[in-house]
Amino acid sequence: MTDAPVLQIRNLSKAFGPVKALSGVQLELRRGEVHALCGENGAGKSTLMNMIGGVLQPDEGEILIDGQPVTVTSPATAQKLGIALVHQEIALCQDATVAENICMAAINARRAPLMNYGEVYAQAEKAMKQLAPIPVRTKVADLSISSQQLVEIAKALTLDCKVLILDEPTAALTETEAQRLFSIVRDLKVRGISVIYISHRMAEIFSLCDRVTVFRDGRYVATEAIASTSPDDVVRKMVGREITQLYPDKLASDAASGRTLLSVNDLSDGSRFANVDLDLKAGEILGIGGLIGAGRSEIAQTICGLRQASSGSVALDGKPLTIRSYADAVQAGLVYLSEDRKGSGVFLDLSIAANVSALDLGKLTGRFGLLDRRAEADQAASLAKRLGVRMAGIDAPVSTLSGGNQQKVAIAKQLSVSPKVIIMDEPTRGIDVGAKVEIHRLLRDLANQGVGIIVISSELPELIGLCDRVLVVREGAIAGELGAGQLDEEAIIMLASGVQPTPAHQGQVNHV
Amino acid sequence: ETANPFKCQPGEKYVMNVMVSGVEYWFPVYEMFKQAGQQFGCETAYTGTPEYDVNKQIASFDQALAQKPAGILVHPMNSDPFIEPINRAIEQGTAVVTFAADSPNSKRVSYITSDNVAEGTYAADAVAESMGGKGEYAVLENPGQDNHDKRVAAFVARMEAKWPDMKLVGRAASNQDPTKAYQAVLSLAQAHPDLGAVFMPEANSAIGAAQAAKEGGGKIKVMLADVNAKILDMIKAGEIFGSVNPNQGMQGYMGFMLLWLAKHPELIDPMNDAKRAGTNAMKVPFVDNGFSIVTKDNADDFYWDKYLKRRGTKGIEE
Amino acid sequence: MHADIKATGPSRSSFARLASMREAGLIVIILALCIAMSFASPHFLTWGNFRAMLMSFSIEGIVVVGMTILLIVGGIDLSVGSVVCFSMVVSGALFLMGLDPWTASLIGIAVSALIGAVMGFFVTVVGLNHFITSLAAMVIVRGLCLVITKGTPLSLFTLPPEFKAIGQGSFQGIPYVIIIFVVVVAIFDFLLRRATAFRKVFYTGSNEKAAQFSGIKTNQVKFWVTVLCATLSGVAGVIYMARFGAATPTFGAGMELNIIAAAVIGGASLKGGSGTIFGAILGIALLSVVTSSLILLDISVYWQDMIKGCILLAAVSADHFLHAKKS
Amino acid sequence: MHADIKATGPSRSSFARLASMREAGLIVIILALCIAMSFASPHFLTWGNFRAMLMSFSIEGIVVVGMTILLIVGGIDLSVGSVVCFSMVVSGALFLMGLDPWTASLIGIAVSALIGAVMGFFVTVVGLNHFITSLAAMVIVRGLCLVITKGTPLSLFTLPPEFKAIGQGSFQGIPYVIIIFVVVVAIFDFLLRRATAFRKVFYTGSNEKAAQFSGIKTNQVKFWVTVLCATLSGVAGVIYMARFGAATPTFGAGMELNIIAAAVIGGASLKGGSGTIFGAILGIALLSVVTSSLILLDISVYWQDMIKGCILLAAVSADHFLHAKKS
Ligand SMILES: Nc1ncnc2c1ncn2[C@@H]1O[C@H](COP(=O)(O)OP(=O)(O)OP(=O)(O)O)[C@@H](O)[C@H]1O
Ligand SMILES: Nc1ncnc2c1ncn2[C@@H]1O[C@H](COP(=O)(O)OP(=O)(O)OP(=O)(O)O)[C@@H](O)[C@H]1O
Ligand SMILES: [Mg+2]
Ligand SMILES: [Mg+2]
Repeated sequence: MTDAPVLQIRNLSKAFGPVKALSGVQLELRRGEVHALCGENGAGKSTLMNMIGGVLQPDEGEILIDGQPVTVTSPATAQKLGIALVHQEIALCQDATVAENICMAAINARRAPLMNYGEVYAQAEKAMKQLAPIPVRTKVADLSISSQQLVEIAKALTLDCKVLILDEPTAALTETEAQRLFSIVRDLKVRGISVIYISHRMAEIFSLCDRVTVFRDGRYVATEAIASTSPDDVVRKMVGREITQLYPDKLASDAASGRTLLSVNDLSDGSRFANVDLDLKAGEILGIGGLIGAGRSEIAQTICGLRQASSGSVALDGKPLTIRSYADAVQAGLVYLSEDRKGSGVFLDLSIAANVSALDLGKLTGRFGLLDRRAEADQAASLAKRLGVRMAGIDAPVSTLSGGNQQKVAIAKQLSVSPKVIIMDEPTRGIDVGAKVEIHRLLRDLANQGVGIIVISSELPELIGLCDRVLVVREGAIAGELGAGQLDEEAIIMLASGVQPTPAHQGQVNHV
Repeated sequence: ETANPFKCQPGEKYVMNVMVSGVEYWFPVYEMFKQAGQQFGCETAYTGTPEYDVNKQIASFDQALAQKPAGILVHPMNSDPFIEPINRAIEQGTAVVTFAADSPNSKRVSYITSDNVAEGTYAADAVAESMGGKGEYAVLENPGQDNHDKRVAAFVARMEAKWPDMKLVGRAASNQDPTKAYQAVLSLAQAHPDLGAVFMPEANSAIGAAQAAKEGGGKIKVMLADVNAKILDMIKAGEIFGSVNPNQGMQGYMGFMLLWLAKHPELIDPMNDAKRAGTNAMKVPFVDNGFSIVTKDNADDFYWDKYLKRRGTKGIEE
Repeated sequence: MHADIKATGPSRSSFARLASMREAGLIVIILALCIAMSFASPHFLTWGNFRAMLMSFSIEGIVVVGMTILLIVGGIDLSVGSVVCFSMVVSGALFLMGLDPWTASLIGIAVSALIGAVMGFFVTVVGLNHFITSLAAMVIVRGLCLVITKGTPLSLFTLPPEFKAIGQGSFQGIPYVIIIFVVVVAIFDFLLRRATAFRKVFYTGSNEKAAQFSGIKTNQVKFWVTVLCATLSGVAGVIYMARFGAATPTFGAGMELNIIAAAVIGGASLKGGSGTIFGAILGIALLSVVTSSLILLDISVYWQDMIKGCILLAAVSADHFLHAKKS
Repeated sequence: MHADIKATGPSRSSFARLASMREAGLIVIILALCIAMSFASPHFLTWGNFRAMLMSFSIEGIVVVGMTILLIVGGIDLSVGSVVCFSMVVSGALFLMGLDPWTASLIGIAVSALIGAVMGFFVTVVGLNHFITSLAAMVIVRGLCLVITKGTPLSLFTLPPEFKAIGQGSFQGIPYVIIIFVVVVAIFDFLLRRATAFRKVFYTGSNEKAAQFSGIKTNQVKFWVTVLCATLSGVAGVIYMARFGAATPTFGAGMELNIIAAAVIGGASLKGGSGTIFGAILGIALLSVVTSSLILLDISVYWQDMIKGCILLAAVSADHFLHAKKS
């Protein structure tokens, strides 16, 4: 590795109007290394990647490939330079098939006047198979968000590149898929391909990467070899302070006998899942785990009336709940945070303040049905502060926020109301370590005030660290329940995948 | 000056106002309006809106009015909406005469037009006679446009009254669209193989209708009102049976005269109570400017461009 | 960025606020046109001319209000011209049958609302899109006008003067029509920016799914906005009737394009989620000033359309640049 | 679900494929109408009548092809009627100036393409949206037609018969117009499904950003599709000229709504990303069958609009249900 770095960034700056997203940052990527890029939400990671990928143009500074300065004017140029970018935000053509999406760059470059669908399917199949068995002839619109994320990755894998940029690829993935991705990345590395890997999950970074670069507030902080640093050290560099306690204290075991807040009986939707029973006590944080496509989101959405149930019943606070639409659920005090931030979580074109207040406008409505804009602004400002949203102001459209900050806005929206039960689907997807701690503490505070909380998460440490109890869903049915004392990664994975538990675990699992 | 009272004061201006101002029907009207104006030493102007929109026409009328002209010769797209603007014009001393369409409840001085009923009636007679008083016919319509509706109604009424063996087999709305007219005539011809004639009250539809008739073997006689170069060519070629064309030029010339007199009532002193009562002595409620029957023989005289060339003027652009 | 949803801190001066508005560019362009015109024609800067221009778009302006709100929710209504006409025709026919004109007008507005409700039903319950639903409604309602009038204009010469005054009278020299227009615009502009109910219109239009996931009954929102647009068309129809003293079955044909264009010039998007009433009104004012100017300048009719289109394109491009500069 | 995007395995019978197509519902509805009509009128099921119906929409069908592709890319073109007219008028005027009709027509088509290019420029370089750009173009181009013709129809009576044959002649009893129409539709339907270049149209319309990320120059795609739509309008204009032997400056006014409606009925979305040529052609066929049927049944003109609108609404609703059932 004596030759010039494959990719080098020198003194690069970028501003969006008054917002300085990056000032004078640098980065060096060696041949065949996996280089982690860390930083809080809004630190400028994606912005930098977008400039390398030709989506944005830098205001100042240089990008060098193999020692040669280049200007990356468009994504097409980036591809020619051998740069492949998996965007943080899913950008797929919803009306086209998985295969066409995966092979889109090839189709674009194709000289022959007519399509060769056979070839497209075969190639897509090959790329997809490495990651997950998603049928390549389905329309992307019919896939869940996590499957779309996999398609997005597969798309980059078909490119013949020397630099692969992965911007939070695992944010929506479960352990299984993530592991598969890691083995692919290690493969690429062996073949001399360099990878920039962005993630907020320290464990991944430390198991996968060679070096790590940290950004803070749009500035370069440091680059370290993984071998010579520690997660705590990286977090300290990122946040600028020590984070002592990653997860809040759990529910004291004597309080666990609180009244049942939400009880779901024999719920089925007629297609994705069947016969789901579930109880949630006041003050409890219940986790739901499972593999991609297990049907967790569908169960949660059906409970809330966002999907049609075919049979079964839901009772809230002892009273049977008749929900015709989600609005009824909100009225009754049952709210749901979507896993699809862009599709159904936020209003990209509207201001942060308007986003935060969307769930309960009644609270902000004064006389004559008019909106109290001062109250709206105050509410947004205080929640944004609490969650550490990095923004130009609460009037800025959500589209100008970084991915993690958009997620914080979506969460702020849920927290702005005072529900009895909150169901959160992948709540901390894309959120940095510091903010995650804050969100977890908020959730625990709410639970302590008697709110029931359900957290669906693909991140096992989160399930284990945050939840009092975890249900594992497999193929549309609840495969088992793990109590506070039984929570560990292996147990969850085994229930989720259906692999027979080893005798050592047998005693810990209560089959439902 | 006293020698010739028929002279305008400097700055005395007469305006013509129409809707869909870009179409050629109005041009011969203005041509004679302008000529009369020049002979009187007056300024004239052609105004209106290119759109088929009464609201916009009223706006252009109001704007013309804001310049305080001596008189306006107006074709009110709809009659009643013009009552208020016309009355306002009269109040401010601008004379108003309507042409080709009227606003009878307004205080306009006169109305000059060809007789739509007579046009329809004549067209019916001509068609029926040529078919020996026996056969099937259809009409294309433009429902809602008053003068067109009158022509069609008169055509049908005449057939029923005078030609009992002429059978009306279909009515379709072509709304002045040649493609719609084309489709309508093709469909009518399918449903009624013996269809012998089709009448429409305007020229746009006729282009499509004539083409359809031609494709149908040329046994359908196309009769219409109004003309344009294409229609005239087809008449000459025998592809269109004939047309009744209002005498537009006379609408313009007489329209001007009526306006001028309304503005200068002091020139006349008819035997009535106007002088004593102090009302406008110029009152001719209705003038019929007549119409022409355009056939192979006289079609050449109706080409607008030839007419312009013969006269050596620039049409509406002066 | 939407001025309407954006909270403006008390610290900013009202001038800065004005300059930062989405509409600032349009205002500048209209003013520039007016100044140029006042040099070109001595008749331009007269109350008579302004009155004519204002009168020519103020009733349409009421329809523009409804259309803008509908565009914000992500819908569109091609039937507005037909509904305006229908309201005229129904009220007129009822009046001729002996009803007093006020009751007749209320019924006219009510049936317009009903048409909106039927369209809303097809959009929200059946699941058709606004474009095709309102296209069918446009044809059907126009047909109803023809059926009711038998194709001939209803002459409402006998309307009592106090009713006609709505369309023809004036208060202290200012026509009632203009007063009504200003009031309607002011109310809806205010409501759209401030009322909770209208905020939901923005949510629904911006991201329908996210709105549903925020507990908003988006179908209800779309339904009522569709009804509102048709109702305002009905109101416009009644005012037109009072102004013209007639009900013509072909009235308002082709009006929809002009109205949608006004809203789009004013910043509304066909994709939903954005638009302001004030902007849309500036849009229709721009169209009207351009038309009037050409007439006033005595431009040859052959050239009017062409010049009008070019000015429109130039104005929209200029607005686009002025707007892009800021953000 | 779009038949064109969905790959159909070789195992499926062609009947199953037909039934699963997006267009199956429309075909059923059109067939049902035809069957009903053949009972109602003995003249309906004749070659003459079918020929008449085909003739009536086949030239417009060529414009529908262009519009559908433009809708797929997320655009819209309100100027098609004006461009059709412009192509007629330019070719006609050049012919009258002494050019041979073939060269004149080529120039007519070329200037239509040029108008498309200008619109494409405003959309891609200036950054205006298709709606407002094409609206301005509609007005400007109509104005140009007036300027060229001085408001009077050009009579092209002297067009040589071999040129007129394009619009009026036939080969073995099948009119050339229909042959041209079928060929154009077949070519573009095939290309849209199979050609690499046209797939980019779908991608751009479906998610412009995603397409850009894959290296597709979406502005180029949008530009060329805009040009294509205008060019096909130009072709239609020339054929109309050959059929009618005239160039009327008001020709094609209002045509755009009919054309867009056809495409939308056939499954195209105003939001881009979906639509098929075949569907759009079925859409215009449906509109045409309804119109012809009303004339054949000798329905009163006053009722025609209303009935036509109701049938349209019913057909679209039925199609929606048939389609929703499947997915
Ligand atoms: N289009 C834009 N307009 C204005 N500001 C922007 C825009 N895009 C990004 N920003 C700002 O630039 C900063 C950096 O954003 P970026 O997306 O690079 O963050 P990030 O490090 O990727 O964060 P995350 O971990 O949340 O993805 C943020 O403060 C963001 O608000
Ligand atoms: N709109 C849809 N149409 C058809 N199938 C869908 C749709 N949305 C999701 N699916 C499928 O349903 C399955 C379950 O998705 P879901 O999102 O509920 O899974 P999950 O257990 O929540 O997992 P994760 O959220 O991690 O993806 C997936 O296999 C997905 O392909
Ligand atoms: Mg990011
Ligand atoms: Mg999920």
